[in-house]
Amino acid sequence: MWIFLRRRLLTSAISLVGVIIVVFFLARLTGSPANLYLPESATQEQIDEFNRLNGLDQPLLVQFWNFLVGAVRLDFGDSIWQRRPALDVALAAMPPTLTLAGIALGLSLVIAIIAGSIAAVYRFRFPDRAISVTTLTISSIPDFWFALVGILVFAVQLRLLPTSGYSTASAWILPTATVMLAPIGVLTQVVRGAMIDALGAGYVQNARARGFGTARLVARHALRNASLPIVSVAGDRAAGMVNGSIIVGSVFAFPGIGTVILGAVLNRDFAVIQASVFVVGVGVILVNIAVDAIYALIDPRVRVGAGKGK
Amino acid sequence: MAIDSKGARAVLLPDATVSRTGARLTLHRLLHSPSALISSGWLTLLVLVAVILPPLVETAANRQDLSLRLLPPFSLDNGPMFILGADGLGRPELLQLIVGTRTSLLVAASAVAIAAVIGFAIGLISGYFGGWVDEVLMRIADIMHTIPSLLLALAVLYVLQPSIANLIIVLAITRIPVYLRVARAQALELRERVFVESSRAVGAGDWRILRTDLAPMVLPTIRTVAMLEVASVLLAAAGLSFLGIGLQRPDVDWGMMVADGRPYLATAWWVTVFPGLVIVLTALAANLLSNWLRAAEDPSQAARFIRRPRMRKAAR
Amino acid sequence: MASETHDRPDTTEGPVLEVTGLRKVFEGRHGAQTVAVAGADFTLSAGECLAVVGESGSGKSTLARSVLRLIEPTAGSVVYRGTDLVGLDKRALRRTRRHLQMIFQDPYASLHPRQTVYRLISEPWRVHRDLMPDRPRDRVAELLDQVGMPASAIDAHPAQLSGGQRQRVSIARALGLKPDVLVLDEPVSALDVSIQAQVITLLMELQQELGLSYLFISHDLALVRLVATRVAVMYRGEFVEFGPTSEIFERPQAEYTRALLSASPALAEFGSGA
Amino acid sequence: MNDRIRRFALAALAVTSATALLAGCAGGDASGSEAQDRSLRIVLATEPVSLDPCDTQDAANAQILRANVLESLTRIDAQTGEVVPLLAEEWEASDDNKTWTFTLKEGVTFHDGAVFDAEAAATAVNRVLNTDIGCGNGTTDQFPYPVTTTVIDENTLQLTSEQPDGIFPLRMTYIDLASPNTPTDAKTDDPIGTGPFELGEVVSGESITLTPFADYWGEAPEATEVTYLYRTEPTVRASMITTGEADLAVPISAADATDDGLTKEYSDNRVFFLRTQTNKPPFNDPRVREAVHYAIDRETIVGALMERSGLPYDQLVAPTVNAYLEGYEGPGFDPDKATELLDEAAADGVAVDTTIELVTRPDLFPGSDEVMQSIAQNLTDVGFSVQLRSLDTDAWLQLLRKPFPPEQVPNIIAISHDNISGDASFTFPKYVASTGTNSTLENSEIDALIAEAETKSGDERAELYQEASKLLYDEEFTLVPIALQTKLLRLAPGIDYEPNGLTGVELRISDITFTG
Repeated sequence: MWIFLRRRLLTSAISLVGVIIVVFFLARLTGSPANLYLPESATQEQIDEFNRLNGLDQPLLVQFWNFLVGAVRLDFGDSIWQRRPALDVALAAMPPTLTLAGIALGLSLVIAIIAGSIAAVYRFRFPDRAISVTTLTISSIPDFWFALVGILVFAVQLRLLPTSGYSTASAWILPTATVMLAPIGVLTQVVRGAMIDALGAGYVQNARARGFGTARLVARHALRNASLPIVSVAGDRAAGMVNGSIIVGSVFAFPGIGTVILGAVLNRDFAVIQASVFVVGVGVILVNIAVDAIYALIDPRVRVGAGKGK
Repeated sequence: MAIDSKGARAVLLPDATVSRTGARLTLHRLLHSPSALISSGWLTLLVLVAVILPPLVETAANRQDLSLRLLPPFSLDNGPMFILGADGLGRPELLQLIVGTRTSLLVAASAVAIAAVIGFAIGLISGYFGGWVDEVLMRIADIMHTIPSLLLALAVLYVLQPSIANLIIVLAITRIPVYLRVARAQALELRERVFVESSRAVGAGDWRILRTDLAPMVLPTIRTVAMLEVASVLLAAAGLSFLGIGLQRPDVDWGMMVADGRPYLATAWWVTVFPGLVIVLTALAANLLSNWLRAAEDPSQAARFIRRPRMRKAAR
Repeated sequence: MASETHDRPDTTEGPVLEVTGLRKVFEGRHGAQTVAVAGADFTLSAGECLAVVGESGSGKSTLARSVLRLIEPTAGSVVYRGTDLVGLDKRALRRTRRHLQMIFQDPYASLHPRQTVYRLISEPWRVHRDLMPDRPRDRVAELLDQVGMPASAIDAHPAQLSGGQRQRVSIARALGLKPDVLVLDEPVSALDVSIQAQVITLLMELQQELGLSYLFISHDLALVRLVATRVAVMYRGEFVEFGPTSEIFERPQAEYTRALLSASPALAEFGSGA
Repeated sequence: MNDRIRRFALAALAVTSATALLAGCAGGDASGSEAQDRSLRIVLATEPVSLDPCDTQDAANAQILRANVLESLTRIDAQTGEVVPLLAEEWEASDDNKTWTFTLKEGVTFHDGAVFDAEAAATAVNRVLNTDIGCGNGTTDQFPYPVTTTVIDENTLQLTSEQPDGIFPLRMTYIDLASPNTPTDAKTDDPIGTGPFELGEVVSGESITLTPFADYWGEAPEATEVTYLYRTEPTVRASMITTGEADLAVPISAADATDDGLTKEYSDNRVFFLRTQTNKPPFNDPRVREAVHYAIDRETIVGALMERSGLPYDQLVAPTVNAYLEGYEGPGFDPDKATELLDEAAADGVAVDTTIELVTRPDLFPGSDEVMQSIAQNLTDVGFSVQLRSLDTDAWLQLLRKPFPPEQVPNIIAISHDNISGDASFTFPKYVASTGTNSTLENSEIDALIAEAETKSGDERAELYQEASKLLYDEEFTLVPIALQTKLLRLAPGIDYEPNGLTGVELRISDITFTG
């Protein structure tokens, strides 16, 4: 287990280094912060001066080297706009993001497990069809559209919820719902499929023969068996929620990492882009390792390492 | 007991009626699933619309008439092309949708196809060969997965210019890892199968095994995932439009129509609702079809469609 | 019952296959080593059926695969008519290996589920292009007939065939390459008992018709006694006993062989029936 | 059209007096309302990027701190456009307009208790003008010539400009004076000024709160606490008023305007215009540029698409700016004339069919995308071959600024330019003079007029700029004005505020009153 973990951390670290290298050059392909930072009428001299002050006049490889030297010590440089360490900017955005992703994923899972199980039990019959069509329709709604319509309906028309913000509990409802749109369809389908397999398995049928009720059967036996694929898809979705939070951030003014990345990209705040991607990368790695750990917990037969390829 | 080596001659199993070819079988199954039938009908209709109509209506679709700005729908006073109302510049919503259909389908289909082909090929190779090839390819996939698609989109659209082709590139690159993972996981499992060993025993080389043994087994899954991805790509393209880094006029796709109509959400619902509805319906159709394909491919669920007299369990 | 076969005279014309010091060691995760085959030496003559018996896990299947270099042997040589398979590069190996074919234990797993019978049987010719018949479809029909399958099965998928039929297709597929040696890895153990007999009969007929040499891997002593000319008894990767079939069954030397024989109810039944 | 503009200006003035009255009344019973918790929630589009006292000029940073937390020596009277005293009591210029002597207000203290005197003022001015910390205020744009500070006595500060500068007191509105305890070698997140409010809690990404400063030298504002929130989507900002989540939303888009009197217009002297690339064919031919003027149907486009957020317009600067030409009317909409001009130019061998790029950016102003699409259609209709390109702000800026790469496709770039201070020197040298970083024009006559104007003040200065305007409009046609932009804000019931020309950069809490 420890050897596996070490190996896992090592390969993940390689990926992470790769990511920040790619992001370093990708970000610099998008121009320079000088234009945006300086007034419209800035002269070339002012732009040059700005670049000199921020080390952007050096050859790209020198900049890259400086970046690497800093990154090794977890120093990604300062945000050009906020003048504080970029890593702080990125880290400050993580708690809201993680909370939102956690709540949204948890709720999606609960809904998916209930809906997927019902669909599996009544498969090919009306409840199954209704659940499939409903959850897939939900997942087919463009998230920004849902977010804006949600505000108009629930906040402006019905006055049930605040439009935006994140300091009150009710303000979290619309952002959470928005982030939940995409995963709910997939998760329900995965639960349904896994449950159908699990319900067909021999020992579950035995249990059924012994007179276990369907609900008990589903809850006690099938679900446990179906949990592997569910966990793995849920893990994948957790990583994908960062992208969803860009939309949520921009509509609801939700101060998550998505908002930070969007702002940093639009403002060419290279240090923040790099730090944010690093932080997200670490998050994704941790989620993946957690998924493997859950795998091992749920099913000791799964030899970690031989399991899910990453 | 008489042992006759030819004893098996007469006992081909009852469903070995091989007259029904794959395509006909699929069609037959399709006719028995209303949701799949309606979904494929809708998608076919869209494809037909996308292929035939845009050249005919493009000029009219892009003609602005500010006197018809935000014309409400369901009125024939200004001609049938304004049946779905007009957008903020007085362009007929219906014709915009038709032109957008072509772009949206082109973008979604191309991005999905490119991503699927590349992800499929790399995933197969990665999973089959394993070892350092796999390590390297998977690390690259991880990198692609972690880079924010927004940054990638902005970089590509900044260096190149915004165009349909570049939008396709961006979307394709960001979706490759999906197929790569699926293909790799299957290849990893398939390469241990006895039929692969059997192929090796008759002398097949690695590439041949990849091509004839592994690829046909992975392809159905890729196809299923690809249908599912059509929906994701449509939504991703719309998201880019919303963030202002999607397509540019005069090109138009559904996502752009929704994004453009957002100032009028409260005052002129039709500007966003119609394209939004088309996105939802199309994504839903693709999703349902993908589900159905998966079920049709899965032997444990296939019974549903081919009504075998009995099911056999693999003897193991 | 064709019970006389084990007394069939040895038709040796010099060995087809000479295996010397064949050894396979699996490397574990932490440098742990598992010796699957400890060093096998044997020869296989033309038309001979050499059986390797042993419990599951004794290394029989590894031996079979090592002989064909489907897994890379750790040491030793496998000389087929003067060519050592072990030293060959990939291309030469594939060329030589067509003379040595293998029938796998599980016909449900060894046939590609998405290929038709025609495709399955003709596939090897696409690899060895020089063997491609002028009219492949006719040749496939011929092969099917040779293994006792109706020509109508030519477009069937494996899923539409029974286990016995599938194994026949496997055999036809191997025969298509006109091999000298067939390595049969428990060829019937996955089949129903009644079907087992049919397939074994077919194999024996083919051996006689085509003069094939068999390396017959099995745990089924009754079967081995029926088909083999010589028997090697394998235990934990080593040959503990090796000799003509009658000797092994009638005068087993090794303790393990005796235990194996007494533990086989089928054999006791068979013996009493004889 | 001119009528409408005049009406607009008059309305602004009328409202002014009303506001003054209201403010007076409100001030009267301030004691009575003290018991009430008069907190204000203001929703802005973006979070300030910097809270440093020397970055307040950037529109994104301006609305919170200026006039509320930080004050300057002088300020612009929003109604008259005059420069009036704030922390300075009065000032005096030397004969050569180089040395300016300011007499400072007494009895003013900073939030941290530091006393405001000439020494403190000099430190603050120097922090903005003479340090290397990269201040957004005090750029060469605002201070073209180096400035030195001399403390004469406790309440007298002398500032010397290297070159004669007729509008020095106006320039001083750009310098917000921070406490002498503010670090001078680095930016700070803790702006300490002399304003009626102190910076309270700052929750990054969420809100900023201001609390009243008990020792404020002037009259205390009505509001007892101000919370600023940020929402990117204009619809969300407007919705927050409807739902009661905010008391003031600024700005909102025309689509969200209400006609209940709670949506108010204000101008930040912003003009939306197009710049043709005069240095490149086909735009090096004035006829082609003139054709652009005739091609665009300003009345229809602005009327239909910008609604309350704009008026069709013919000049480069707003009526309150000194380069404004009274009574001037532009070429107007005449597509036939445009086609005619193009044909004429084509006959003389000008490549009028060259594909030109119409360059804009999505956030130029709310709804700008649609306006630009309409303009593109207008241009196409008269025979231009136009490709609309909506660029990321960075890419847009690269096309806006010199140096223009020679291989660049000829373009028309959309610009939305504000001139809050009312002096043409914040517009002309940049967009019109041949040395201007954003100018494609080369006209030595205009250059000379601008250069001369810079050294003059008052009417003389205005006349020179107006002359330059005339040349620009009648001969060069380089810049194509489209609309005088107005912005909209929305108030919650019970809140009153009359926006003015400065609202875009300076939202004075003192001007906000509670009517409920």
